[in-house]
Amino acid sequence: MNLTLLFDVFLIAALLLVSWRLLGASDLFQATVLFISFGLFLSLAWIRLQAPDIALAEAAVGAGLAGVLLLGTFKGLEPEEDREGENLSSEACRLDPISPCPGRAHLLLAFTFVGSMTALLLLAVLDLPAEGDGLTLLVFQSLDRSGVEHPVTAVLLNFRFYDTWLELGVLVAAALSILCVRNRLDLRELRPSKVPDVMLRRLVMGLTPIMILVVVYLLWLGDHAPGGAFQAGVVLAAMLILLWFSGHASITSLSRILWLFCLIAGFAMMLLAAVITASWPEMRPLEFAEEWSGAIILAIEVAATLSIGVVLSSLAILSLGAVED
Amino acid sequence: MEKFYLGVACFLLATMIVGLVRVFVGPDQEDRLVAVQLFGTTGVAILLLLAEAFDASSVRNAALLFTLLAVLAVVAFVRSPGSLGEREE
Amino acid sequence: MEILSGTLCLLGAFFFMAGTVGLIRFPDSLSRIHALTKADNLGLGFIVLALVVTSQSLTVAFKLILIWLLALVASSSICFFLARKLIHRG
Amino acid sequence: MDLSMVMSTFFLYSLAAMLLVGMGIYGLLTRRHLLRKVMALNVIAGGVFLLLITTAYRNQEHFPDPVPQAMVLTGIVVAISATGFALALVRRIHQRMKDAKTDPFGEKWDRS
Repeated sequence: MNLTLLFDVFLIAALLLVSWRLLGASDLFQATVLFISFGLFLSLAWIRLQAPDIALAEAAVGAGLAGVLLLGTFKGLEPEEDREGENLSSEACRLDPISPCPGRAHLLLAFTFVGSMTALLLLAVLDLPAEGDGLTLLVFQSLDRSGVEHPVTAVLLNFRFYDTWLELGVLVAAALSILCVRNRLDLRELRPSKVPDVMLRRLVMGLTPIMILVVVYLLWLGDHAPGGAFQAGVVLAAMLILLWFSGHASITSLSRILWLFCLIAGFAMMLLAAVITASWPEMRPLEFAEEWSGAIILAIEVAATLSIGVVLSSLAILSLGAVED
Repeated sequence: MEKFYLGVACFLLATMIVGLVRVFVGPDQEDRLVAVQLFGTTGVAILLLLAEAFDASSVRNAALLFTLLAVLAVVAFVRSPGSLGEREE
Repeated sequence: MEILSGTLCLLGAFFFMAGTVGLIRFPDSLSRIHALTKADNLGLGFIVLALVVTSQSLTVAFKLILIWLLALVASSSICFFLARKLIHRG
Repeated sequence: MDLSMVMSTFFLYSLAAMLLVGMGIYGLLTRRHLLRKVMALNVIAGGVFLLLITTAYRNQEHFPDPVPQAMVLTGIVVAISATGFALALVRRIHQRMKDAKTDPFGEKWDRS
């Protein structure tokens, strides 16, 4: 039997099994833990499908950030008096006691809806042409004019500049709206207490320099190989969260102005690039001159890394920080 | 040799699927987390083997990220419930 | 070299299998944690070693060993944290 | 690489992506705990990303299509920030529910 096919079958079986149990298991903690392994299997799938950029991002997001967010929220929701109670954390409809538990008719209706939708999607996919280059050729033809050597980075920061720009806008919006939800003006009230855990502090002190090194390495790599601002930003966020967990001030010591500056750095840098190119005489807006595009992309990438790191770590710290009473 | 590496990777993937049983049955929260920790290490091994089999060096960076960030979820788990940042454990 | 690499690889796979068997068969949480720290570090160690002896460049070998060292640190501290939590809970 | 191999991989993974999306939507509709709904949304996102990446993988002649890959990369970061926001909302709703239980006349609800 073909080994690659065997690998595919195992991987898909694992993915489906994990997501089925993730949604079906009665124990919520089990679902949370399974979600972490879901990220792991997904990133194996990205490697298999030759998308190493995505695998890097998924490794950082799935193994690191998503786990922190979900486990932390789970711990926050767990009632204090029954910390280990499997039954309480289970399907008990504590969060929405007003609506009734779904009846058989509800389930049947949902099943029919989902079944027909999956069938329709399947038909649509089967209808796709078996071959087709998409935009690959176009990207490779214009690659030497883009200022970088790695096609995915070129698409992100040159050819489809708007997407990335708006994406950073979404990040800023998420950070600001989470501030509203938590009733805060900035993060300074969320200073961590001194943790007496020597082991944890030592571990984090050891890991931090390596993480900084990895952030810089990934950023440098984005120019010519899989890597870049997104992956570096996520690792930066993980580092800031880990520092905060071990009792260091991390980003909670930033003043409001400084924090906001980090928040919008990426978005503002892209806006700046747009304004400059628009006011350049013989260029159209967002058209980079060839000799400058490498430098412009690097500046944007550094700013975007900072923004992504600060926004994601603020999201985690804000949603895990103590509930105000 | 590529075939061999791929075969070992398949075998490791199969052990991961078997190991999922421990996540399903528990019974303690720690058991489930330890099982996921084993998945993490197995996943790193698979990534390294695939890097060799597909001859893609960037896969090793993904493995590096996995090992680097493995502690994060567990640290979130062992901190005290609901009071991160203000109370002691 | 290839034979050596293959043997080491199989040895690593064996340790991973042993770890999984321990995870499934051992009776209580602490012994399961114990089984895992041994098994997965050794398993990853052997696989890293297998890839190091066939690796073409020094940077690749260095990166592989770095990954293994990081995994050692990560998995031992994770198991320490979890075991401590288990014991404190009683 | 052999074209039929690529096609079978494409069909396998796109089938998996469809099933993931289906399961995710079903979970979103039927499960009641909000944390689980957030996870279901993430499963749907995973399925969509998987579909995009498999369609990129189809173009084997030169290089997998970089445009869907870039889109998925932005998508992953947006998904995690949306998850963070959703979890903060869940936490807030939970807090309000607890307050409502200990304080059935809803005096706390007017504050803040």
